[in-house]
Amino acid sequence: MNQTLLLAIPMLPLIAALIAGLAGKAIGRAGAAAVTIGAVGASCVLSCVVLKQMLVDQVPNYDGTVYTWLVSDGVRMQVGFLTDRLSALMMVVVTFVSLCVHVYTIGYMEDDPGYQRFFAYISLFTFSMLMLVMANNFMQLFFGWEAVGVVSYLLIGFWYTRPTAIFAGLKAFLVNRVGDFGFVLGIAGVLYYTGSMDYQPAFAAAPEIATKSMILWHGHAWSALTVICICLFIGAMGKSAQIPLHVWLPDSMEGPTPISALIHAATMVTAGIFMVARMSPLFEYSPTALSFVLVIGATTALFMGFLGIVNNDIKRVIAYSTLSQLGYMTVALGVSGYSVAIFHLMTHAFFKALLFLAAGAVIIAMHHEQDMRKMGGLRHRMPVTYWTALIGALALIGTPFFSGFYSKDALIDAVHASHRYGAGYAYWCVLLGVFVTALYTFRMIFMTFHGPERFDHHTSEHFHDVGWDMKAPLVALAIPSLIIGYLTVEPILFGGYFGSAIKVLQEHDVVGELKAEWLGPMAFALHSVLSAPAWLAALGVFTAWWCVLKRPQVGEALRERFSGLYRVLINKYYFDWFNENVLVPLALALGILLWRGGDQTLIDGAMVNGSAHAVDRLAGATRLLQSGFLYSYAFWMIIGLAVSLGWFLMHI
Amino acid sequence: MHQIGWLSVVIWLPVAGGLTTLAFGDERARQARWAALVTSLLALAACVRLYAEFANGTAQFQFVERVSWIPALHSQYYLGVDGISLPLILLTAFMTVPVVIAGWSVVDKRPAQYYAAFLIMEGLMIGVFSAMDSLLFYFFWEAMLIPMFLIIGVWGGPRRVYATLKFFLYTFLGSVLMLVALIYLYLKAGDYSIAAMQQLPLTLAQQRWIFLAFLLAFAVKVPMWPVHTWLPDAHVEAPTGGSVILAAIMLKMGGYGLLRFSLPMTPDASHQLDWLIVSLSLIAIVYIAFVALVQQDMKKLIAYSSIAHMGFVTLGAFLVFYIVAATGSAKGAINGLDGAVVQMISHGLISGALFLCVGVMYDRLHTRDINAYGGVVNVMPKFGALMVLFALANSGLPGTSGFVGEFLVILASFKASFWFALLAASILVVGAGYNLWLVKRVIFGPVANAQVAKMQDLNAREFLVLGVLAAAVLLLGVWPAPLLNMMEASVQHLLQQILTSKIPGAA
Amino acid sequence: MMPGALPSGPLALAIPEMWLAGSACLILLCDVYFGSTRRSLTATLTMLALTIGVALTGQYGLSTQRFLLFNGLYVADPLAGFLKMAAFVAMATAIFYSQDYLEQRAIRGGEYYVLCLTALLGIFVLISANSLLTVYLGIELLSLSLYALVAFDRDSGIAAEAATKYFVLGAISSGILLYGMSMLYGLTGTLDLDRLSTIVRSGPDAALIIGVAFVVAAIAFKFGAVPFHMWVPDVYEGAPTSVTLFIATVSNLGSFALILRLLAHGLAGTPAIWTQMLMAVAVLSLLVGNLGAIAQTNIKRMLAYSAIANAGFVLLGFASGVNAGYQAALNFTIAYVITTLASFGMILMLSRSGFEHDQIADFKGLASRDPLLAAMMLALMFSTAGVPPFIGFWAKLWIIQALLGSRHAWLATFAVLISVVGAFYYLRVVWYMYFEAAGDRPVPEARARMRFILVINTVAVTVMGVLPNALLRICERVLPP
Amino acid sequence: MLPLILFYLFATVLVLAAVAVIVSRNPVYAALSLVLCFVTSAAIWLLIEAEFLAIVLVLVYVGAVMVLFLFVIMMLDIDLEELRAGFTRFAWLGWIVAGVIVLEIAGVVLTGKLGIDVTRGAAPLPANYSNTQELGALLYGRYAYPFEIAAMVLLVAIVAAIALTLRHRPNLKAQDIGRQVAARASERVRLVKMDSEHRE
Amino acid sequence: MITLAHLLTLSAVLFALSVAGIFLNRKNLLLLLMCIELLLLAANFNFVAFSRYLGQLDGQIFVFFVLTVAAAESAIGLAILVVLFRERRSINVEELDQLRG
Repeated sequence: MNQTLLLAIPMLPLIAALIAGLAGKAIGRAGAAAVTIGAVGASCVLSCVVLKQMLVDQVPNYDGTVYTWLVSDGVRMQVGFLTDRLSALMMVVVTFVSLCVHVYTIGYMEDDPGYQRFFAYISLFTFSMLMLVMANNFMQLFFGWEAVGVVSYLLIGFWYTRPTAIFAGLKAFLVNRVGDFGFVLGIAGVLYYTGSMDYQPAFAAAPEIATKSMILWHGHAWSALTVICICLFIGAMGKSAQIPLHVWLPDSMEGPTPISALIHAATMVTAGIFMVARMSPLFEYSPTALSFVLVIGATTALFMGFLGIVNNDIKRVIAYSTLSQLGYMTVALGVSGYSVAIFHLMTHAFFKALLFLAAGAVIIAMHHEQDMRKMGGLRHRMPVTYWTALIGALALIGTPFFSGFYSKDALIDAVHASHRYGAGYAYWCVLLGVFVTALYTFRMIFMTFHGPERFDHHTSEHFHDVGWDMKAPLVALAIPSLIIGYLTVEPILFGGYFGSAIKVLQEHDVVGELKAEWLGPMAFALHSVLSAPAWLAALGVFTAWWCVLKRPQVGEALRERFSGLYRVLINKYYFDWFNENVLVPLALALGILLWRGGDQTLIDGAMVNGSAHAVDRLAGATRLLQSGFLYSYAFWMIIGLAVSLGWFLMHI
Repeated sequence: MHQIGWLSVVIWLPVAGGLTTLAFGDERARQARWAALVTSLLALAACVRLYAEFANGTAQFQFVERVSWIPALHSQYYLGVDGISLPLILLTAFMTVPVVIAGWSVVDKRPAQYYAAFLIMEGLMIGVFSAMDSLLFYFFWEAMLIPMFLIIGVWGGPRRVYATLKFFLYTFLGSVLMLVALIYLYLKAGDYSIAAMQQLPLTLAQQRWIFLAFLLAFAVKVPMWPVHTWLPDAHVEAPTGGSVILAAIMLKMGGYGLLRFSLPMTPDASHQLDWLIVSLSLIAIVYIAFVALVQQDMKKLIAYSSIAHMGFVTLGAFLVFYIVAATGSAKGAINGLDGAVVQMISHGLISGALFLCVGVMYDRLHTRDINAYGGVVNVMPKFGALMVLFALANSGLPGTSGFVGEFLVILASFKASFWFALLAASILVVGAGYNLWLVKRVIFGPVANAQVAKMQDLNAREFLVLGVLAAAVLLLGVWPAPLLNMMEASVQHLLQQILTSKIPGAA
Repeated sequence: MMPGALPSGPLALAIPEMWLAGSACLILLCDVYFGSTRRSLTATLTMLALTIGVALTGQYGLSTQRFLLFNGLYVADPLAGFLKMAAFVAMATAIFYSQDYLEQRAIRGGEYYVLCLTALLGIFVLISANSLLTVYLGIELLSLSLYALVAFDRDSGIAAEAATKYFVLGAISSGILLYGMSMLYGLTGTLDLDRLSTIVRSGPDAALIIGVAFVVAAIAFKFGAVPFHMWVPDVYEGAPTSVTLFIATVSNLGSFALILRLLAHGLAGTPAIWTQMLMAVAVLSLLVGNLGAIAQTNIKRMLAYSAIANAGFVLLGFASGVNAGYQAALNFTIAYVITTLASFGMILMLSRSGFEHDQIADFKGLASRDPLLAAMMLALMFSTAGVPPFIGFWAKLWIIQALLGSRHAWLATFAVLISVVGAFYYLRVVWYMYFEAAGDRPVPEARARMRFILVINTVAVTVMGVLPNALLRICERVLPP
Repeated sequence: MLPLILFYLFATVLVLAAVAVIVSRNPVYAALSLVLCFVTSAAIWLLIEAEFLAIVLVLVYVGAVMVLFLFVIMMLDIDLEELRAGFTRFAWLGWIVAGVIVLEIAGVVLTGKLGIDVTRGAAPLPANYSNTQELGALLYGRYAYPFEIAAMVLLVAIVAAIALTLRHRPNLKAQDIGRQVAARASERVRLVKMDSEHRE
Repeated sequence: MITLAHLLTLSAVLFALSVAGIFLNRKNLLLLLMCIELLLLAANFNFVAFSRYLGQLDGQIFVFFVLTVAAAESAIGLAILVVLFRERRSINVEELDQLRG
């Protein structure tokens, strides 16, 4: 494969970002948009070319170095690309969603003074994400990993005069850093046990590492690989917002909506999923780590879904949905269903981006109103948005034939098939999750687009549907949301699409078990009528309809009936409360203690200034000795003489 | 052999330039400024020439100059650089230029003396890094205190006298014991050359004492916990240029000393006492990071962050024995050593840049209190962007130089112990915490008050200075290989020295 | 004067003393006849005499071998030649610095210069002493001249007080010295230092211990070492600054000669006793000197305590009991003399009639009033503190090296640590000059000639700090092992 | 035996006189006690046949130094009452230290640890021995150099004493030798031209 | 027979008395000077005694010079005393405390 071609894919957005960022004023608003969209578009096309080469031309995987970053102690750290089917798929998804978001941004950010800056950021993000996806080594992976984190930080705090936005940005970065903290330890472990930072040697050494153990505490030996994998997964927990590191994602909705679509739904948050899939050769040898992944994922999937039910902010509902769906993907990873996870990742990227963009369109149309209680009946005013959003919603809840259906049902089946420790718990979680997903999704759809218009007169007067620059991406995303599952489920899951990119041990191969029963996408969809998830989803939609449209007072009644539960949910299980009222104050108190107590009082006060004061006091005493009186002077002389004389005479 | 002693040129050219500047006098400040700028640029050019002619891949000292100096003490004017010292020399010459430019229109109190102090200090600092005779090293090492003492004391803030006295006495206390150790070594070796001292066999007890004497000197300079309290005070009171030089270069001398003196001269004692260094380093990283978190004074915050980051230097340098103990081979130790050196360079650039940023704000608002700021980016977008970049670099963001050293050290520390790596990596979280919280409070948010609203964005001079530093930070972050290549052979050699016992009869 | 007219052979080695004694008498006579109107001529004559003295010493006084003159009472060796040369130069510089000061205070008596010359003669006698008797007479000649000089400003109450204290304590110390000498004499039956050094061997003899202890006490007094230091601060402060300058500098060369002749040479056979005593005294001196100086506000007094601390360093060199230590002590003494000459020269330079400029606070803002003088004072202070690139650094370095070489690591460590404490008060002067505002303190007077000499003096401090080899070599050469 | 008795006698007087010197509150009494000290010392020196020094002691000390002391005492018109207050509060310490020194020195002398044979008597001197002559020969021969220095010491004493005590009072009429020597003939007589008086 | 021990003891007693006198006396400066004379006398006693008992005259020569110097010393000491008295109108040791610390 042509290295220049590969190099061009991430470099084009980077160059565009630099142009838009540094020369934004010179090229103007339109210029910035044109440059970045052109670059990302080109990237997207090139990515498709790469994918085509892999699929059609059967070009072998590319694993090459662009340049050597550094060599230390024989460890060669380099920047290079690994292009296999996994990364090619991710590249297409990333660039495609990014392109849509770019186009959408033209309209969405129309009035914003930071227009060029925004384009620069999202192009930079595309570059970072591509670097992450295309990496062939851990160092570069970490680079991309952190880079997307930074751009996300910058974008969440894009409206830097809003205190909530910059707070959310800071929070996102810090929580991600907690994940990175684990991630970097994992990387260090990989280097320690494999002696290389590159994927291939590291993966090749996995079976060997699995036999090693490390002692973390006296007498407690751990499998080295488990430690490494858990560390790496902590990184994924940060990026992919798994409990308890999920707290940043809902807050990140403070950023502009295109960001929510691009970063916090479609791409960056799935980096963790991608990473674990990429590391499948490692994780496969550590069932313990996978169980950990599974339990974390399942918990996230179900419990984050609950939060979506009680929220009224349209973007936050989608954000919780994203959390929940990320949990699904993680569950898939946990049962070694990496391909399912990636498949769901892909479908989710499309429909979730779609939902976000639709929500964004609604928000713009409503003049930056995000509260669903003040919406309603918009389906008439914004038909395109409504229909595309509906497609997205249906895809999300797993309606047969929609893309989400294939990925989610395959996922649930895979969990069902798994015998991994924790799989039972996970199965119930994901199953119940289907109902919850349908419930909050359609609650949102109904509250926004159906029912009476609840917004005030002023909004109504000035209401205006969004332009085609924003609608086009909706449509562009709606199409894959609708059909991509149907088209790709077979090759991706059962056609050996990933080939060597993903490694699954024979005994863990749940997808392989599903394959035995696989009859084709049509049959799969038709069979689903007999399965629990479809019914649960239908029940969810029905419940939503009942509570929102049919009997709006039911919601109120339930809220009062289960007020305790409601309070827990509305407070997001008190995670934020804990962080803000316990963790942060604790850290600050510790800082104050160490500063005032340790540095200022003990070290400076007692030791440094203390010794200075002691010297000072001694100096004063010396002055007193010099009394000015002759007889005392003589006295000291004689005493000195007598003492020294006595001393020596005693020693003869 | 070179016809011209280029090392002498880079040492004495700034000194001579400093004296020239001094001769211009404060009345002719304009000429003095230009003289200073030209001198610093010439020195930088000379250093670049050194870099261009430096041959990678050998641990031999290069550009060696060896002239009789004090035959009575068997001490020579003996200069040379290897892959460890050359980067530091480059850093010194590089950082002096922004310092000179940064003071251009800001320093109006005795400007000629100001520039003279910095130029003379530049020469002396380069002297420290290029001396191969330990007496010459000490000569430069101590002489440098004088200009720094004046810089903080004359051009500093309200508590400058306290700060500069504390700085001087603290560092003086540390270094006199080093002198005792050096003389002791000389009496054993019969020669003050560093190479002779490195080859000198010593018993463990002797090494231990020497190590401790060295340690105090270098620990104070680095500074390591708990002898660090002079640094925040000195930084807070020093003028911007002083802070920059202090953070960017003077602290590095401690790290350099550990690599050049402690480890190769007393390897067995280093082995025996590495627990001490490693624990102090880890304490510095964790403890100081938390302290930095609660600072209200921007300079103090950056000063504390410097201490925490320098903890990586000492940690990286002393991991080797733990690695050998844990894995049975020294494989990976070089990561730590490399990381230590890279961290020194990178911290020099980043902390220097951050202090310049604080200086830029201070010049406008005359306060360093975080609470007095807010929403600076609204009125100073260029500045805000650069400041955010440096803050991110300071929190070790990949792609910036701040990442490289920390990453290498963390990699190495994992080999030594999982817990070391865990504690070291905690800087990722806490470091990001204090850096970005600072950014949040100062740069972002709505315009906090009327004074902030009146702030002017960077002028061309300031932009140039910060821009060049930003470029350096990014360049080193994106492509550190040249630096590592330069160091490679020397670090290998250093590792050999560290691993060779000097106890007579033990080897 | 034709060289041929002078006595050749070994007796010519004593020409410096002869010239000095003769010129002292001559100047005394001239002064009487000049009358009060042309008294300043006396100063010029004195300078001339000293300059000729330098030349004569260079011509005749230097020898590469050791010669005994005057029936063995007088020794002429390389050290003697060097010290005399140094003493001449130091004396000339000191008088040069003092001229204006004396002029302004109307201390015009020619006797002042005569007493300076006789004191110098006393130092010379000490330098060339080879008998207990000549040592004693040298000390007395020096001391008596100094007592008078200290009291010379008859209108100053504190000068009289200082002189009284100096006199009484000095007399006690010479009584102690005599008592000790009598014991040594009684034990050995000789006054000759050469013979003493061959007879005296360490033994359990109480006479030896008493003798050595008393002699060391008297030497310590001369050095101003603790606990025999009490006179130092009071005399430094009370005496006219020009006299303080003399005591602090030239007189130190005499002290060095004293300890070298008496202990290092005469009692070389029994070092165990006096090195231990010197150690104790030196440690105490370092402690008290450095601590005492911190609390001072008067710079003369501060420098007095600094002198005590520096005496501790010199005594440490001797306490090492090895030749390298003596060399280091010589080097230290010379370095100290050069630096201190300029320090006091600076005080003299800055003082005006009616204004002593002896408070440390008087230095406030000097850097803005007169950058050159401030820069020089800075160099001097850092030199005394022992910071490179100044001469004081090498002085301390060599002492420490000698201590380590004689296995006194703890002493060396103590010495360097206490000098950190000491650095504080030198820094305080710099701090006042550079960090404090000048207030309404005036710009110093121009005084081009004095300024010129001060610059040369300070440049010497710096150049010898950057290139210290020459002085070190000289010290090695004049004190061969 | 007789010399020993005399020695004890003189020694007792000497010590008592010395005590009197330090305890007496009147300086005149102290000075006279000191004279007594010197005289008894001279007597003891005579006993051990050091007659020249004995005589010099009396001549120089009693004759010159002590007279000088008394002269100064008289001249200074000291308020004796003021000086009479007595010893310090730490007198006991002074006595203890004095006692310690005596013990230290006399102790080792008497216990024979001095390193010198202290129990023997002096060797008898030949009949024609002249202490003065022998000393003279030494003084002007072997010790000529110290003798010269001693001369300088005395010169210093003269110069210093004069320089310190001689006061030029403003209205004092005295010779100025310098001016006298420097005067020229032309300056000796000043012709003053006066206008004649005009009578009214 | 008068032995050396007699003389040395006597000199030691004299020495101690003079020392005691020096720092017991906190009033009269003149008395201090006298005590110093006593101190010199003690040393002279030693010299004379040793000289006699060693049978050689160097010690006595020394004493001769000491006497000379002591005379000169007294002259200067008293001159200083006179100067002091003129300035302070007092020779009280206790009032000599302007220089201290």
